[in-house]
Formats: sequence, structure tokens, C-alpha cells
Amino acid sequence: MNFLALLKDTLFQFLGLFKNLDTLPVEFMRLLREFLVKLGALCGIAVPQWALDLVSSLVIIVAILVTFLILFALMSVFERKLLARAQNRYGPNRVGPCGILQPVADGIKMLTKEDLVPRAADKVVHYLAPIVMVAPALMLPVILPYGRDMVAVDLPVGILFFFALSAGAELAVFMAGWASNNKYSILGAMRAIAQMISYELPLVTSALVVALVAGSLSPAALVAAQGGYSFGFLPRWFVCTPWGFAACLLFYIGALSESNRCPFDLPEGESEIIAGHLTEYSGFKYAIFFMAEYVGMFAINGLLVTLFLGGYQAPFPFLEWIPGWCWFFAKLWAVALSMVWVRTTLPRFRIDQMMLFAWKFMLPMSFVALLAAAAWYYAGQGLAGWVLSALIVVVPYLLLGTFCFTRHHSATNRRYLYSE
Amino acid sequence: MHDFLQKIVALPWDQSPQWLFLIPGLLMLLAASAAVCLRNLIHSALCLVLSFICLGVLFMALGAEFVGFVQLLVYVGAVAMLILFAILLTPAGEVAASNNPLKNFRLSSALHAAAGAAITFLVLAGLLTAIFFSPRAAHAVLPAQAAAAPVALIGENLLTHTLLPLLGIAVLLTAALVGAALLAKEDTSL
Amino acid sequence: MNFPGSGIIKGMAVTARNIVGSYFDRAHAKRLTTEQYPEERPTLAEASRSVPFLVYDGEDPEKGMRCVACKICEKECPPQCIYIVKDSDANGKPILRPKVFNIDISVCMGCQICVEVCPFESIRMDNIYEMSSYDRFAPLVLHKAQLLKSNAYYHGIRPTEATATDARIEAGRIRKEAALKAATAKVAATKAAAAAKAAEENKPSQPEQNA
Amino acid sequence: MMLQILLALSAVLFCIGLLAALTRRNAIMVLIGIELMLGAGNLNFISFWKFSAHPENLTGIMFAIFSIAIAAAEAAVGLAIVIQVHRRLHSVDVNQANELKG
Repeated sequence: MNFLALLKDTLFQFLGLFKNLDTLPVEFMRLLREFLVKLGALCGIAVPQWALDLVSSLVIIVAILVTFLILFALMSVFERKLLARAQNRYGPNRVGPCGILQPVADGIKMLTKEDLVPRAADKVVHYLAPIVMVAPALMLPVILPYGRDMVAVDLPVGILFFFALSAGAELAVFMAGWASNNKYSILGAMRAIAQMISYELPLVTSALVVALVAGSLSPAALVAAQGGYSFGFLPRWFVCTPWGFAACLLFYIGALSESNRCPFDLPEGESEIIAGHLTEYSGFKYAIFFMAEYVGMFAINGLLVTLFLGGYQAPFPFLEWIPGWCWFFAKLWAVALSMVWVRTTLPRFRIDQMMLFAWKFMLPMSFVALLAAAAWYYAGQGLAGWVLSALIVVVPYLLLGTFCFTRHHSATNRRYLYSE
Repeated sequence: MHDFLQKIVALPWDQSPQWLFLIPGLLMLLAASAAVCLRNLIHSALCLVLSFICLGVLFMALGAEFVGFVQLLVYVGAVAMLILFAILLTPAGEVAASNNPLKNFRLSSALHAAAGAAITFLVLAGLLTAIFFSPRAAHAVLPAQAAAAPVALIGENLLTHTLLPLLGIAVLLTAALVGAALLAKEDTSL
Repeated sequence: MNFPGSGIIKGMAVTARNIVGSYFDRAHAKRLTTEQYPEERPTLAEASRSVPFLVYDGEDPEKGMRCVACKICEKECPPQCIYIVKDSDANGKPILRPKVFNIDISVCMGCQICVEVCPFESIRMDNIYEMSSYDRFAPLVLHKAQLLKSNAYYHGIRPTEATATDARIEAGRIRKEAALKAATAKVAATKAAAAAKAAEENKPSQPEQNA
Repeated sequence: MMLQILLALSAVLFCIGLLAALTRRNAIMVLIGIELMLGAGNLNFISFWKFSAHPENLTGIMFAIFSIAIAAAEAAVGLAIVIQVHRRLHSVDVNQANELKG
């Protein structure tokens, strides 16, 4: 058996994989390993396990990176188009058909710009900040289950891994803001950190709600727990339960805040503090920050899809023939575009409103969701559970919303701590 | 070429040697020393973060993934941020004072530092002696079954054997939260 | 329906209506107000102006040039972007025509003062707007040949003003002719009077003689 | 031998923290030193757990988790005190906070 025959054989097997699209990526990896073993045998080398693992890890890493960079590129153009459409403009439509190649133009522009470092900046920290920002952001997507058995690293503490790494973003933002030696930068960094720390609590707590019911911190197990249909038609996604709906909204708001998107874009509020911690960055470093922000946003949206929207599960039984990974990415896009929709609609928070919202609404509500999930768990998940957990969620929501957030309340006693 | 490839492939690449954990360990010590020695407070806080990250990696290498990630989450995400915030809120501290060391030199503080260094050296010597001359430490072997800490088991432990300490911690954290908020309030009449 | 958070839902509905409407609305063209610039040119208002140009009458720019190189615009121009050199004939005798007429449009601020002070209705504001170039200096200095544009062009970009100008020139011409006629008549009259006077001066002797 | 190396690492880390706590005058540096010492303690807990006869009891892990929680509380309160001291004395020098000295 010579090399060409092996190649031909493998190619035919590869084409055969397209019969079942659902398992295509997993089967492709298996085929790759088999091909490597056969190739080694052809050359007279017994290919050891670690080499196979190394090659397949590299392939997976490259696949995930490329996927997320493509998502980032597409998002940057779709976001601008949707924003434009909401304001009755065309949006980018010059580069390529319908402006789809705009990210290429943007990339070329960014990379050819001058990389400025302020003279008074702390050079080392200024240089390190984009790296600290991008490294955790690119590591986040590895724990997400993209399809059946399609999870790069099935960590038993996957959710914890995710939140531990997103702490890196806070650090990077601080480093960028401080090292720039610019008042706007440091103000932006302070705002960003205050916001991220405040919203991390409800974010983690609402993720904890799911972990409480599913009894696991592994994303793959969480998605597996959301398979099937209750009452015969309603998918058993966690978002379709009262507590899950509340936790999902809380997580969504927390995700908006963690990825510094409108209405939580105070750290980069253009009209107030130029670009916050990004003020002194240009060229390639700015592009890296931008990319890390978008990849981080997609990663946290992926976690939202995994935790609440059933990951790769189909919404209806008659749609199950569509491959799971298609469902995952469809949901991912739906969540990401909904973030753009929110961005077009809501104005930016004032900083005291933002803190008030985090500590007086988000945090109590996430505890309420935790309570509702516990009630659901012990009430047997039937009709009684539905009614009980719905009551537990709705009553505090109405009370908080009616008495805590009247206009009068938020307008009194306003004090600006950092602007005096 | 062929033989060379075969030899490379045959090496035990997948069995990491036991000293591999020394890499994060030594990096941790280096970062910690930098954190202590650097004059710029922000730099030393950032070095502290690096040292905490290395400590977390060390925990993970020792099989305690959960503790490692908690370490990253709590120390990098919260404690380091608190320290950085505190440094920014207390300007003109040591940085300004250290601009002219001769002017700020005082005999009492030099004696103070010397005494501190001496105490530290004594403690270090004592600890290292205890560690390297203790027969039990020298003969400690890895248990037959590899140590692992599955999350489910940790959770179960938290709510059974260590329920009381958990409640205590909950009360302590609440008290600390309220206390810190009260202390940091501007017009507090202490 | 008014419950906490209902305002957000209403706002989201508004933006959603706009997003969908901008794609599927019947009044699509009216809704998206953006002009696709290089393909769609804006229709400029008649009063829009950018830099000055020189008007000439008839076909030949040199012959029909209204400018007489009086240099009033050069003096009045606040940023001093106009440069004029008078022409002279072979004998060195100056003639009423500019030899050089340059306008540095990188300096021009479009104030229209030159237009207002020009007594010969020669300099007028143009409305061209694609004036960018790769060099900051040479291409942005417009010379006489570039500045001279026909009266027909002037009528094309701002008909009302051009018609008024033409009427004014025509009226001026008529007035001038009338004045000329009057002057001629006056001269003739003066001459006649002088002749009469001379005749009269010569005459008295005659009556005396006669008397 | 591996346990000894781990313990030595932790001992050196502890002493670095101790040095900072004893010699630096800035209160925040003192707090950083204390955090380092707590980290060294955690490393000891984890390495003893790793080498214990019954790792399935998770005693070391539990201790480490609690110690991390306490460290967080300690940092929060300590830094609040530092900020309060700075507000009163306009300095974070621990030697200057001597109002109670007789």
C-alpha cells in the first residue's frame, strides 16, 4: 500500500462522512488519527499516543481560533449594518458584496497604522496589557460544547474555569488604563473594574442556579441535562422554566456588562472619556483589544447558550435532523445579534445608576432565582414547581421594580466619587 | 534521519517528570520577590498577581483543580483588584517618600528593617531545617491512588463535614462586607 | 400594560420596527436618507459656494474676459489668496487684462468678499467640491486658465443670480450708452454753446457796428 | 523528596511575605506580604493533602478553600482600614499611625 492509495482511501472515507453531518467533526478527528497511524506504519514508525493527541489538539485549537476569528469579523460588520438599519442608514456597503469584506479593510487599516506609545507611559505594562487581555479571551471557548461530543476540553469545573479566566480581562483593562498615564484612561479603567466586579456576582450566581439544578459544573453535562421535551412540546431548556428565564435574563445582562457593551459601555463612553482605557492604544494593539473584546463576548454568549438555551439541542422534535453544531451557532448568532439590538435601543447608564442596578436589583434577583430553582427542585418539577417558582420570581421582581426604581429614588443624593 | 525520528518518538514524552512543577513554583517565588522589592506599588501589585497565578497553576498541577481555579477567581479577580484600587485611592504614599531615600533615612527605621530581615532569616532557617531534616517529610511517598478532588465530592463535603465552618465563613464574609463598606465610607464617625 | 421593564420592551419594539422597516418598507428610498455619494450626486442648492471663478462672455475666454485686473479683489481678500499681475502690450504699456490670475484655494475661505467688491461682475463663486489632491501645494493653486469659466456655466450653476447679473450688466451698458449719448450730446451742446458764445462774442461789434 | 521541595517552596514564599510585612512601611505592602503568607499556607495544605494517606477525605482541600475565603475577607477589611487611615493621616505609612501611643 503506497502513499497515494492511502490518501485516496482516506479521501473517500472523508467524503463518506458527509452522510451524517451531525457527527462530521468528531468523525473527522477520528479519521485524522487513523490516517496518521497508517501514515506512520507506511514510514515504519509506530506513532505513539502523545503524538496523535498533540496533532489532534493542534487541529482543534486552530479550528476554534479560526471559527471565533471569523465570528468576530462577521460580527463587526453585521453589528454596524444592524446599527445603521435601526437608524435608517445603509451601513458599510462598499467593500465586497454588501460590504461583507469590510473587516478585511478594517484589518488592513488597523495593521498599517502607527503604533503609538505615549512618552510618559509605563512601557512594559502598556505593552503587556493587550497580551493579558487576549490570552484568556482566546482560552475561553475551549470548554464550550459545540455539538454532540464536540467539546475540546471537558473540564469537570468548566464553569469555574470560565469565570476564573474572565478575571484576566479586568486585570488587562486596569493595566491598560494605568500604564497609559492618561486621566481618561485611568477613569475608564476604574469604571471598567467597578462594573466588572459588581456584575460578576449576579453573573456567577445566575450560572450557579443552573449548576444547582443540573448538579454539575461541566458544560457538556449541563447541555446533556437539557435534552428532551416537557409536556411533549416544550424543550427542556432551562430558559423555558420560570427560574431559568429569570436567571437567563440576569446572565444576559451580566454578559452585556462583562463584555462592556451598551448600555454598559461606560468604560469606553465615547462622549465622556474618549475611549476609556483604549485612549492611548492604536494600530495593532488596539486591534488586539478589539478582537479580545469580541471573542470574549462570543465566548460568554456561548456560555449563555450552553447554560440556558440548550446548547446544541434542537427546539422541536421535527427539527432534530439539523446537526447539533448548526443549532449551537444559530443560537450563538441569535444572542449576539440581540445584543446589537439592545445596543441600538438603550442609552448608556450613568455610573450611579449602573451601580445601583447591580447591587439593588441584579444581586437580589439572582438570589431570588436561586431560591426559585431550589423550590422547583424540591416541588418535583411538575405543575406545582412551575407555579411556585414563578411566584417566587415574579413577586420580588414586581416589588423591586415598583419600589426600588422609581425616578425619584435614583435622582436624589447623587454623588460623584471620582470626578471631584 | 529515519533512526533519529524513531528515537525521538520513542522518548517518554507523555510522562512528565516530577520536577516539572518547579517551573511555576520558581516563577512564583521570583514574582513574589519582585512584588516585595519593587518600588512602584502598582508594579509590585501586578507581580503579586503573577505570583498568585503561578500558585493557582501549582495547585492545578498537584491535582487540586477546583482550588486552583478558585484561587485564580478570588485572588486575581477580587483581591488583586482591591489592592490596585486601594493603591489608586491612597496616592502619594511610599512612592513619593522613596524619591529621596537619604532625606527619609532614619536610624530607627533602618534598625526596624534590619530586625525584620533578621527575624525573617531566622524563620526561614528554622522552617528549612524542619523540612529537610524531618524524617517524615523525607520519607513521604505519593499514595497509591492518585489524589483527586472531584467537584461533587467537595460540594458534598462542604455541606456535611464542614457545614459549620461554611456557615461561619458565610457570617464572616457578610460581616467583612458590611464592615469594609462602613470603614471605607467617607463621612463615617468612628 | 405598565410593569417594571415595560419601557425597555417598548423601546426594543421601536428599534425592531426601524430595522425591519428599513429593509421592507414600501417607502424604502425615502426612509434611507443616505446619498450613495460617488454614484448619486447631491443636488446643490443655488446659493452653495466653495471657491471663486472668473466669468467670461462669448466663446473665447481671453477675449470675453470681464476682468480688467483692477486688483480690488486682491486688496480686499482677507486671507490674501488672490494674486494678479497686469498684462502689458509689446511697448510696455499696461492693458486692462490680467496676465496672471491665481487663487490659492487651500487658503481661500469662501467669504465671497471678492465677489461683492468686484465692480465688473467678473469674479463669482463656484460650487465645485471635489478638489482633493495628493499634493498640498501646486494642485491647489488655480491659474487663470482653470479659473475662467463661461457665462453659460455660470447660468448653469446659479441661474437666478446670473440672470440678475446679466440684467445688471445690460442695464449698466444701457445706462453707459445713455450717459455716453448724453455726454456726447452735452459735448455737442457745449460745443454748440461755445460756438454760439464765440459767435456772440464776435457778434457784438457787429450790432455796435450795426448800431 | 517532592514533598520536601514543595514545603521548601512554600517556606520561601512565606518568608518573602514575612519580609514584606516586617520591613516595608507602606500599609498596602504589608497587606501584600500577608496575602503571600496566606498563599504559602494554602500551598502547604494542598501539598500535605496530596501526600496524605487518605486524599479522598479532602481535608487539605477544604482547609485551602476556607483559607482563601478568609483571605478575601481579610483583604477587604484590611484595605478599607488602609483607606480610612489614609483619609485621616494623609499617609499610608504604618509608622505614622501611632495616635494611641502613650
